[in-house]
Amino acid sequence: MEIMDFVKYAVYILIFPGALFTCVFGLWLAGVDRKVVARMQKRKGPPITQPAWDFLKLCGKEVIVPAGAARLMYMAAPYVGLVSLIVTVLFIPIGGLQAFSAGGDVVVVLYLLTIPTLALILGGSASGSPYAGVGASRTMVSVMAYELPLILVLLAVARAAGSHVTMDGYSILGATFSLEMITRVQELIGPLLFDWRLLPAAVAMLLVIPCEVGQHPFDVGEAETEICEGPLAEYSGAPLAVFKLSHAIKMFVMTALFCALFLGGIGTGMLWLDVVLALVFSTAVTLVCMTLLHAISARFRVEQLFKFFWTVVSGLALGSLLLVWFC
Amino acid sequence: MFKKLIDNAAARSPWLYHINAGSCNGCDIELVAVLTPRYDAERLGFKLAGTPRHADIVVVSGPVTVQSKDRVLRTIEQVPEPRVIVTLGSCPRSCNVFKGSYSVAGPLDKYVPIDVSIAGCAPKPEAIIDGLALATQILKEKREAMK
Amino acid sequence: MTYDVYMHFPVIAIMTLFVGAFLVTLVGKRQAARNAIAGAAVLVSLTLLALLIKPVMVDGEIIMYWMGNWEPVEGYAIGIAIEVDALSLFFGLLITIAVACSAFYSFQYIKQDDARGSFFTLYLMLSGGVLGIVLSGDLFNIYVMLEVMTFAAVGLTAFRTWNPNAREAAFKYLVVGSIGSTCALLGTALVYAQCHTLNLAQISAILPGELNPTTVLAFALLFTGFGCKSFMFPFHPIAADAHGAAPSSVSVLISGVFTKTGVYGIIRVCYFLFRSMGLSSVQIMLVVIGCISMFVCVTMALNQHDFKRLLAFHSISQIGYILTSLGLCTGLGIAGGLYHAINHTLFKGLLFLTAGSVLYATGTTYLENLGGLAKKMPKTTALFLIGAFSISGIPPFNGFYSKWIIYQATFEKAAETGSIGYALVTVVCVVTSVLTLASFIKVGHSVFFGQLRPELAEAKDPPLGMRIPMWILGGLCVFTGLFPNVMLDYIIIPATGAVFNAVPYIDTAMGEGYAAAHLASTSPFVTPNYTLLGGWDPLAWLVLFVVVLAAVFLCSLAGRSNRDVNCAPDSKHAVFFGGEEAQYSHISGGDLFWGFKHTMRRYLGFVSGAHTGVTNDYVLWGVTATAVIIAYCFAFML
Amino acid sequence: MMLANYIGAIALIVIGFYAMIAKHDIIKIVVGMGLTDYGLNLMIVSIGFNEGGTAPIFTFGELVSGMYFVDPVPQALTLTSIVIGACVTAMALALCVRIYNEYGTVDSREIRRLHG
Repeated sequence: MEIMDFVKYAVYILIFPGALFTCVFGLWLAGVDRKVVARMQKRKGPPITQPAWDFLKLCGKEVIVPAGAARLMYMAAPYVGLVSLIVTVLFIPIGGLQAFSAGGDVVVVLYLLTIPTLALILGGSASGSPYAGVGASRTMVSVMAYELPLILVLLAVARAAGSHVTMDGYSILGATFSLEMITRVQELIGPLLFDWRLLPAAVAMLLVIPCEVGQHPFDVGEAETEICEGPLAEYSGAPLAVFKLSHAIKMFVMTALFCALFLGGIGTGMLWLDVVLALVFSTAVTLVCMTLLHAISARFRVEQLFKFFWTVVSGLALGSLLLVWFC
Repeated sequence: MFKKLIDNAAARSPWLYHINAGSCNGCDIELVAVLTPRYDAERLGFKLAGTPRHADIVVVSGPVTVQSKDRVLRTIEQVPEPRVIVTLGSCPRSCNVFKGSYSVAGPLDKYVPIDVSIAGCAPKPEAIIDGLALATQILKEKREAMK
Repeated sequence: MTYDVYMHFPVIAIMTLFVGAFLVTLVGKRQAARNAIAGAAVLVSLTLLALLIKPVMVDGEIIMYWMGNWEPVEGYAIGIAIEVDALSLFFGLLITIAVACSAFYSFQYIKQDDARGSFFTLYLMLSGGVLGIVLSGDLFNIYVMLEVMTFAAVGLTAFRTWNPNAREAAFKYLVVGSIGSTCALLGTALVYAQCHTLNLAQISAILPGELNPTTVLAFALLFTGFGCKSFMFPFHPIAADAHGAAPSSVSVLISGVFTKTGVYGIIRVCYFLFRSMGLSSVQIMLVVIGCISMFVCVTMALNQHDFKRLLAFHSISQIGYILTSLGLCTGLGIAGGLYHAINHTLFKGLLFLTAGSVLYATGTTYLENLGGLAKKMPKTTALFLIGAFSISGIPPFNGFYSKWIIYQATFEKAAETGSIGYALVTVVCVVTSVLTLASFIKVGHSVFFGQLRPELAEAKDPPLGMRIPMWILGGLCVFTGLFPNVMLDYIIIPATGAVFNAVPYIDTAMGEGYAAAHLASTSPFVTPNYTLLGGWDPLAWLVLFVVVLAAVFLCSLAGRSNRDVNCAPDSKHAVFFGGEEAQYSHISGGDLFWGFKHTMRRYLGFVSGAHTGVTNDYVLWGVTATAVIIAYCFAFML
Repeated sequence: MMLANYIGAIALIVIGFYAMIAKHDIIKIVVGMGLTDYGLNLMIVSIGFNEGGTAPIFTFGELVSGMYFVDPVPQALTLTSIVIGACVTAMALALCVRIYNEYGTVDSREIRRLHG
């Protein structure tokens, strides 16, 4: 039994939904994104495997560590970011499959998600490049910008789901921070996306996702046309590849989180089918919130972004929280 | 097998870094045209990189003026191996109509070996794509030769 | 009594420190002897308190000691009592740990100062005073110790003769601090007028149940008095000045320890003496003050240009967390607040010590004059990162766990009471946490990362004697983060239980059955409830480590193939500068976060402008706050 | 009778706070702190006062029934408080001297290097 458990967790961590699967699926998602953007611009677009090729190519490139860099931080940052993303995936239920549950895992996920960004900022800052300094500063501003609406969305969902949960060890009296509970509630009452009170929150979340991922039009920190990809300016070779991979995985993590929060509980009863369904939803959300926005909009300036998130998006999320609370 | 995969990848995901070494902007506009929907170089994996650290292919246009010479060379040096240097248009190769000017330090091959040279003033997008496709092959060979 | 031997430990722990203070003066100029005495004193008191963990925390005993064996006569406790329950011991432990680490750090650190002779006298007085407050069972003694502590702290703030700001900071501190002392003393006197006793246990038995105007006034005054000592919102500017000007090892004490006595006092006043936390008005007062402290100070911190001043504002911001959490009056809330209190002592101590190391190595803590120290001081950088991650609540470190509990507690309270206000408190907590992260990124970028300033090329890590205390604090940060269950079981939950249930405390002091005879209800006034605590699945942790290990392995593989990478300062390895020759162009702290600062410029300008630095203004804030709190208490508590 | 004491005490405290808020001379601020202290001491002693009580000292042969003391504890508190107040004043004045040496002024509006 012990060994079986161990094997089970090893599979969770290393293969599904852990390291191997997230990498592959993330890269695939990034490929789909690029392809669809191209199609929307009436281009043929790169093959869907393109991000994977990029990753492999970067692995084969020379690694240049700038003379002024703090070497250890510079080299370790991308790997730390990657690890924390993989750990995050383990806490998010994908079609009812959640590798680990920590009772209050909404907060755990919220905090784990800051680590990759933090790694990006510190890695960039350790490289000693002025572009990276500007990029780190801007990335941090975008973190400050999206964190407020994100927590409001999470609270709204926690409240909405919690009001259907009765006391059973995890949650009491109308609020739950457990993603497992949130998905289980949705099995009973249907996806929260179709709850009219949570619609503004869902829209806010759809806007938060590209900002968290650092995707156009919210990629102020990595603006390649202005500040040479910001924190990544000095990175080359394998560390850069890992950063690009993290970026791709983040797309998957955020969309999976969206699915868990708003589209959970749609299931057939068969686990594998549910998982596949969740992945399909994940892709769909990516297409809506990232690809579409990417193709139709120009980049925000950093202070516009901050204002946008603290007024419009937070307003939506707060409205949702108020609705959930009082209706 | 892994090494082979990476070697193949080198040819399939070339990232460009474009340096304007005193060009008249004609070639630069053609290079941008290559990325537009009509020609869409991205379908071959091409992408414009923001910094030389990310680049595989350095595209230099312009006759390498005295002012830009050091900067061009420094930037080229900062591109990690394997790298391919492509000259865009006639200027970097022959200085074109600017030859003999007091302010021109070119042609580029006085300073660094050039792998692919795309001729024309300015070269047609088809020619540029052809040249870049050649460059990816060279890139792959260089990658295979590493280590 | 079963624990006869233990009975003497607390008083010896306090006395050792005071005796040490005088011995240090006696040995005069001999540096080694001074250090030996100070080190022995702090270690003895640390050991004595650590030995009390078993009886107090595990077995639930309460250690009672009557000075001069003057026990209560006919139900009146006139003698001076030292009473140690789990709450006192909790604070005592975190105090002695911080004091010990900081003392050993000081041995090296103050070598360059000129008035070394009096340093440890004041230092041990301060430690003794602080320890006296938390272990004492007598309200007036608490006041006296408060004064001893304030006095020593003022002396230590002004200690650096070469620091031009030190006297100014000390003066402001003394003046504004005197408001707090005045309030505390007046409150004590009023309590005495009501109860005719100064013994905490007896007061808490007699006082509650009859909230008349005098007791409400006494409550408001005591609350303000201890609030001032914890530097809560309107009293915070002096803290920033004092932390910034004092030597770093003293800042550790002021920030990590001194403020905790204020928190301890607030717990004792609100939960014990007046048992007023059941009133939702008091809960709201604490939570509102906590939230304002938290948010205002973190935004102030983002604006700072001095490493230590920035840390100082963060101290108050973290105190805001603690007060908010304590104000919830739920089991989870208290547990979170206490956990955050111990975590704050650990990581803020660590951060102040790293700031001290930077000052030691470079001679400045001004952010704009630093940069790129990670190459020269890798060990300090690692320690700084541990501290910064802890305070920003990055998962494996301790700040995360306590913040997690606090979020859950606030949101649970919101769900329980159905009031959306508490949900917004959760939001404020999270936003503050993000801003905290941002300001530590600012420090990290402008001090340790980025480009190395040419004139800092000689900087190097501090000597081993300074690094060991830092590693101990860093290790404890990691430990309390990784093994929260150990902390909860042995330290936090006993202390939380002690907060809620005053009956054993009263009965130990006044004799069995005293509480039952005097208290209206002897039941604990809220049953602690830890349901949502959940906790990390240890297995998840194991797994996390496996993944991390795998990643490190990957990292080392990647590193090996590039071991021969040449890092020579040639143009290939120079920083990309748009083709130009690389020059010194560090993005310094003041330039960071433009988007945020620009959007919030009105607010930031207002807050920053309000901290005028004029003593009178700060006194005005303090007096106004006192008046407002008194008015509030009269309006909503009667 | 005690009312006068309380009014006096509160008046002293208020005057002290007024001096600390409104006077820009740092010496006057210290004086304000002192005044607050005295007001406080007066308040505490008054709290312990019993109309017609004698001094809380045992003297031989003078104890008669029906006689009572004033409460001795507040007096002890006051003594301690006076000592502390004196120390604080001394410390504050010492700091004032040093501040004057450094800043060349005792105007609190100019002693604000630490601000913002």
